[in-house]
Amino acid sequence: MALPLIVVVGLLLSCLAPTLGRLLGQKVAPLLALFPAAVCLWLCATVLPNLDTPLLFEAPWIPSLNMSYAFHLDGLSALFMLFISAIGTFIFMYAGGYLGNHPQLGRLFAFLLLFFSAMLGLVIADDLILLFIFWELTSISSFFLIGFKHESEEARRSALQALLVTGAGGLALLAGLILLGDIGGTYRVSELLLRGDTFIRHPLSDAALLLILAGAFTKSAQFPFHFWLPGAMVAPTPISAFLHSATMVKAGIFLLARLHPLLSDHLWWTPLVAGAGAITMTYGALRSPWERDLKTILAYATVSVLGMLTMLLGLGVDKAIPAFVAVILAHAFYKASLFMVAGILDHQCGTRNIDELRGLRSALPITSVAAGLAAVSMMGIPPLFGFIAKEKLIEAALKAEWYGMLMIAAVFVSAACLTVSAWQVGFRPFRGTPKPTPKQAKEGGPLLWAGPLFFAILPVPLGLLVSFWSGPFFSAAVGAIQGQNLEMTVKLWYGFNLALLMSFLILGAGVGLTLKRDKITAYLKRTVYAKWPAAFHGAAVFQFGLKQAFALANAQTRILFQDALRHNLTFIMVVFLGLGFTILKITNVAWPFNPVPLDNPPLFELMIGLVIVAAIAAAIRAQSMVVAAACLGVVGFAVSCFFMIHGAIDLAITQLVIETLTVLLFVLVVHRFPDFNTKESELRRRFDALLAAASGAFMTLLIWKADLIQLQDPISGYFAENSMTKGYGQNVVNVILVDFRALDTLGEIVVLLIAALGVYSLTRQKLKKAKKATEGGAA
Amino acid sequence: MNLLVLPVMIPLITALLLLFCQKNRRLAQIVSTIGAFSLPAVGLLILSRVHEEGIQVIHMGSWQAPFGITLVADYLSALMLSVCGLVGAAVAVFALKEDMNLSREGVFFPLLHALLMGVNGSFLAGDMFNLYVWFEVMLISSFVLLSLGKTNAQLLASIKYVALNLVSSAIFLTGLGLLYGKTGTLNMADLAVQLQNTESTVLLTSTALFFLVAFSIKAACFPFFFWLPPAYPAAPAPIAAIFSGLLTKVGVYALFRTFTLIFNQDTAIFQPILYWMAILTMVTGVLGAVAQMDIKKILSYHIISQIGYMIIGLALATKLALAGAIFYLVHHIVVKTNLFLLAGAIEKSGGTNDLKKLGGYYKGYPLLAVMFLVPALSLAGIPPLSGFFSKLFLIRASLENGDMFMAFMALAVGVFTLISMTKIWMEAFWKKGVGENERRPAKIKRLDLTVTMPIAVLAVVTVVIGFSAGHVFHFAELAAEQLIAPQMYIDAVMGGNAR
Amino acid sequence: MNSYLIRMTVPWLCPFLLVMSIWILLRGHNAPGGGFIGGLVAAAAIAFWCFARGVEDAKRWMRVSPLHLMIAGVSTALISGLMPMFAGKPMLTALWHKVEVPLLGKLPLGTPILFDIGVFFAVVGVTTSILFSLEEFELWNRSGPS
Amino acid sequence: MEPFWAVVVGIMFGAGIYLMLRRNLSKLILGLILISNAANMLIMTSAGLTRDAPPMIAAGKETLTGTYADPLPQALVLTAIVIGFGVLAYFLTLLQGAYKSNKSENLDRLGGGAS
Amino acid sequence: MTTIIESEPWLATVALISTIIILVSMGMTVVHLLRGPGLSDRVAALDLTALLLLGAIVLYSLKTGNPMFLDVALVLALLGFLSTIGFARYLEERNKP
Repeated sequence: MALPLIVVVGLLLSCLAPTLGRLLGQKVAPLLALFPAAVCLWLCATVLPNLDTPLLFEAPWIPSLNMSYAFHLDGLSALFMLFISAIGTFIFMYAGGYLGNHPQLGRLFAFLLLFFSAMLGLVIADDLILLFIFWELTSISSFFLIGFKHESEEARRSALQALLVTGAGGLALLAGLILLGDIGGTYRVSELLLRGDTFIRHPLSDAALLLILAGAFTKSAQFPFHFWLPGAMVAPTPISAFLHSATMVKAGIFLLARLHPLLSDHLWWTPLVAGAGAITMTYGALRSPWERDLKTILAYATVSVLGMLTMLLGLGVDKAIPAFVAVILAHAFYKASLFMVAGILDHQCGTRNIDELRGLRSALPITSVAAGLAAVSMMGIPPLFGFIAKEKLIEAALKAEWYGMLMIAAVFVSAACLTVSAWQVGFRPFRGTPKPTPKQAKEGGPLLWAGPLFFAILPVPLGLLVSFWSGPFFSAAVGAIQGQNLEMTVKLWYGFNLALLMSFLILGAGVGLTLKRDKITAYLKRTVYAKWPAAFHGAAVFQFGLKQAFALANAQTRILFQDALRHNLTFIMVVFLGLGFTILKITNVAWPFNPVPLDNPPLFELMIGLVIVAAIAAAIRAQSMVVAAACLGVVGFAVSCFFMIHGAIDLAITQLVIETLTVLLFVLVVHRFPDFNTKESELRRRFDALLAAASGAFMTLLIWKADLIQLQDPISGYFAENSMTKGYGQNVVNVILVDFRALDTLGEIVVLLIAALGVYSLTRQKLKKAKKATEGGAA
Repeated sequence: MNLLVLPVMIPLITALLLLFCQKNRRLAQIVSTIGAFSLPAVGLLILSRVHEEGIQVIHMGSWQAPFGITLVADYLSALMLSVCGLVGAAVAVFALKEDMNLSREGVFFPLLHALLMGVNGSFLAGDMFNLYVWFEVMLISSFVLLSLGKTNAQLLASIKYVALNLVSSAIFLTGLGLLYGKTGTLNMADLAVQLQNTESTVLLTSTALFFLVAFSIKAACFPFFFWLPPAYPAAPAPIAAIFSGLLTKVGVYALFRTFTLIFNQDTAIFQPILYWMAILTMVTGVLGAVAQMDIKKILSYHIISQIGYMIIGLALATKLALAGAIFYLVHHIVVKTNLFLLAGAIEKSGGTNDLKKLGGYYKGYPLLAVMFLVPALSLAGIPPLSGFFSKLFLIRASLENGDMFMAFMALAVGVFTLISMTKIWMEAFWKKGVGENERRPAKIKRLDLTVTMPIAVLAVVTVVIGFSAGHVFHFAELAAEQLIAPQMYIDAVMGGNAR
Repeated sequence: MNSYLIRMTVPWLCPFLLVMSIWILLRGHNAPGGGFIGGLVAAAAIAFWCFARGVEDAKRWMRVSPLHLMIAGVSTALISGLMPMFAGKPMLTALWHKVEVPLLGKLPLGTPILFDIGVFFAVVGVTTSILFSLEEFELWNRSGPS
Repeated sequence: MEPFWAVVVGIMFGAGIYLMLRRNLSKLILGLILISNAANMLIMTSAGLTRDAPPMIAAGKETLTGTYADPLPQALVLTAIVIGFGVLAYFLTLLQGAYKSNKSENLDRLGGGAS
Repeated sequence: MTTIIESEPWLATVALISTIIILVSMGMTVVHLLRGPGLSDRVAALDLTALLLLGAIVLYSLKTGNPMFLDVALVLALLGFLSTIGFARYLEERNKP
């Protein structure tokens, strides 16, 4: 019960947040931070000690579609939940300090809480569709959070970009999940994971895998979908720190980890996942250190680590999964801390450009400590937890079977570059002689520095005491990812081995790069960045694609949705007739027709028919409206005669009166219209004539053949029998109208009533307007 | 038994009463509101009756089934009645403050109720010609409603609308004539029986084409949708709202009814037609929407696109697909009406629907922003709102059919829907205010409770549909079951006295 | 119209036509005719008057506003349809009652007759209303500024 | 005689569609009127034509006997004619208004500005 | 049931002659209607068409022996006049300056 409750409470709080924000101002931050704190404490107190028995919850939802409200908390969920709620607690407080009394603070918290609950829901969902719902909720809340400074166009553009990339990926994911559910025959994740064999053999498994990977890669900013992430840095720093480095971007990673037991045996898993991960890792690391904006540096570093995590999941070696768990934890803590530091610098100094930030150690002492510690963890220097993560990573890379040397090289380069990034963010702004900044720098309140400090210090005990706490925790998490029960512990010190050597080599390379960083930057600016092919800027490609889509839409609308009514009509008729003749062709109407005997020389009928045809011809050729109207009158009279001789006397009379009234009204209205004969092109006229002939032929054909089919006696026999006995009327037509089918007649007079009302109101409207105009003109 | 008459008769009586008390505005408003609110109540009553006792039938004038006119309510009809009643009530409230502007002759409310009468009648009709009559009631009311107001654009749009709908009516009538000529009956259930037993479907297929085209014009499917984009944006807000919610849906309903009940033999021919119609409708509609810069125009093109989604249900014709389409129908009526009401609300407070001239609503009018978000995100298919589930069901249905292409198109169209919804959001809400609103965003004109209340209620309904998707889907499934197995319907109507 | 002849004929012709229309209405259940035809003939009579002597004159002659006439007509038809509901029968079920009429003997009178009368008035009201509206508009068109 | 009438009705449909595809508003209406007339005739024709036998029960008889024209299509057509008249009258008014405001009956210029 | 034409043979001859006359007139009237030249000619021709049609209906009624067709003739008589007046009004207005 606790599992859905957490999510629901979070959502409720999210609804309340705007009001609370308005009432309490800045104080809302620590108040709302109690929620993630409570979640974190609950987790530590009750869940972590009993990780070997997963928590379950299930309630019916849509049974016929196998959908249920199922939640499931195992080691993997616990891992994610732990750092989400821990970071959440401090981010909430930090956001209060960062934004102060911003008028939209309440709304920010609404979206933050929405995101937080969705993220928790995502990691504990045990139903594929439920999982997807939370997935999309994180995307949409990210959209609103990136667009927090919504009056700047850049923010709006980045928000849309992030939403579209993750949203499109999300839809692919949805298709993938549905396929997965259909293949596995269940939508319960925990049951599905046991059916890896059926999955691999299923013909649709390739499609499912690709779709799921598309979703995961877009969400986790894997190359080539990474570009939205640096763009998302326009958001206020608490948001970037929480969503775009520590938690949301890991949703894709989580998904891969969650489905790892099911998907990892697939033939394409390793090449796709490890490959994409390695490329992303290297790319991010290569981009990161040379940027000038603190947040951009961190963003590319995040991209790199996300690639690293993906690669670890894809490698398919035993050592990779513990490395994955270690890296994800280490990264969450140091990156959150560094991001918050970047935010403090921005907030207190007014700039994020590292060239303008110098010697801030004395102005911001606490921040500098936090930054330094976090950077050390990021560099992977013992005994911090970052060191353990890096060592595990190297171990896994050393074990990689798949393009082993390439993987090691990638890890080496990335880790070295990340060392530089860590230096640039964690040390550089605080060293040297102070430089004046746009704002006079001074330490902010505890709301600001508590978070970074906490997360900077945390890796120290985590690293030192790793062998004490890691046993059950790592066993549960790694076991959940690998889909088996296992026992393992992590130690700080494994003795001198290859991994340790590598680790130090990397550190050395990092130091070397750090020393030469300015030269490299200058070189890169001159060469690579200047000539960077446009296709490598994902954002540019994305914007280009978007523009093309708009152009396509415009062109389509211009061509298809013509203003002129007759073009529309032509299109409709062409399609209609096309379908009609196709159907006739398919159903093989027998040609030629059976000759029909002409009984009883129908002189009168022939005459009526000829009059109709002649009058129509005259109407088409008529040069003036009155002639056309008169011809119409003749057609009407002739039709009336047609009705009369075929026994429809009521009908004939009605037709006469109505036709006369129609013609009179027609003349009344139309006689003012000028230019009866607008010029038309010959081609157009011929085409229309052809169309008209085709439709006429189609109708003729149908009626002619319809005459030959009579499935049963018409129901009129009943009317003939009962109209006198039960309806007390000799005129069967009238009895049908007022008794058998009186509802039709009622509807019909309602139509008439409305038409008359319409005519009345329309003419009255015009008359009044005109009157007003003349009065206005007079006055 | 007479319960089934009420959805038709209550609007008619209300309309007549309103015409009687034209002079007394206050009284007219009260009568109209009471009339409008009784409709959803009756709808739900019928739904519960259908749930308890099965398909409801009334033989008008006590004339037995194939001979007289029958009104029938199955799950689909009852669902549609309830939702349309709800939407109608919301619009009736929304228009309370505006009816004076719409027509000084006091015909707005009577026409609104006449429209509802036609719509409800179409849902209940168990007789093809009766369906035609209800269509005409609905159409003529919509014609008149569309031209209420003052603008010239409205008149011009009306011409196209009326002309194309008259063509559709003529096609419908022609089809009816051919159908009667062949079967000698008009009752839908009886038609179904006749056509089930016949082997000579050769020409019935071509007759079915007439109905397909006629209803597709009403439903605004590809390529019969030309009347829609000019007509809806030109209409005043409440009218556009009620149109968007109801008119095209009646066409969709009619397609569902006829092609599951009567013309269900020629699947080999009509399934591919419907399939491509669905896809092209979705795609062309959404591309049209992307190209627009006016809220109402965007929404209008979206209607087309979403009709395509509903047709998917019919094209796939599995139980899940039909249920998904019905769910979509319900969701779409609520959401689309709400969005048009919102467009009206924005127009009222900002004076325009042009996105280039709007802005600053997020800052200046957060309440409206929240109320916009719910239906807009729902339309774009963001979970856990109703739109997500409707898309989910349809995509699941197409994937279960092994139809990757359809699923892909549905998803891709979803992305474009998202683009155009966020466009409205970003331009009208996030962007800085334009002109006066830029300096004083908090001074954006506030709206009356009669305007915001219906929007809020419909937004809540959207949320409720989303959160109780299971229950709503259950009903959609029951409705789909009845559509899949028309024998139930036939038995209920014919009552065992099949000829 | 300027023709004196026509202007003077119409007041004689039209009442006759109205009487005829009512006759057509009432016999409609048993012979060609009925509410629609009767109503249309009556409307034609009024159209005569309107064409010959102008809208205003026709309105005066009619005394009742066509709008009221059509609303009353639809209401009558509706009421005749609703009556059986109070007898617990489906709507629009015909209720018949044989009435002794002095000269004609026993005549069946029933709700369908009432329904037909409603149709008659509705048709008369609608047709004349449309005619009058368009005529007035046209008159204004002719006189007023373009 | 149905084939003969089938041809006539076909011609009416064709002519109606041809007229509707012209540029003039007045021709659009002419076309619509023709098409609705054609549809009405089609209903009668397709249901089967019977000459000179109105469905009237002779005085003193209980039921219709012998051959008689099918009364149901007649009732349908009657309804359709009347409905068509109402709608057409409204349409005419609409056109009058549109013409009045725009001074043009060229359909291509009366687009409504969809896009 | 025998129609009056069958019982009275001379009537058949009269009917035949009348039919021919009406047919010929009808043809001439239609030509008049189409060729004009003036509008008033056409309106007169329309009026005449209605009258001829009326005659034809009466003859038809005679031929079939069904008096119900006379109802149609009655209404046609009325309406022919109405439409003539309607057109005439238009002509009148048109001839005004």
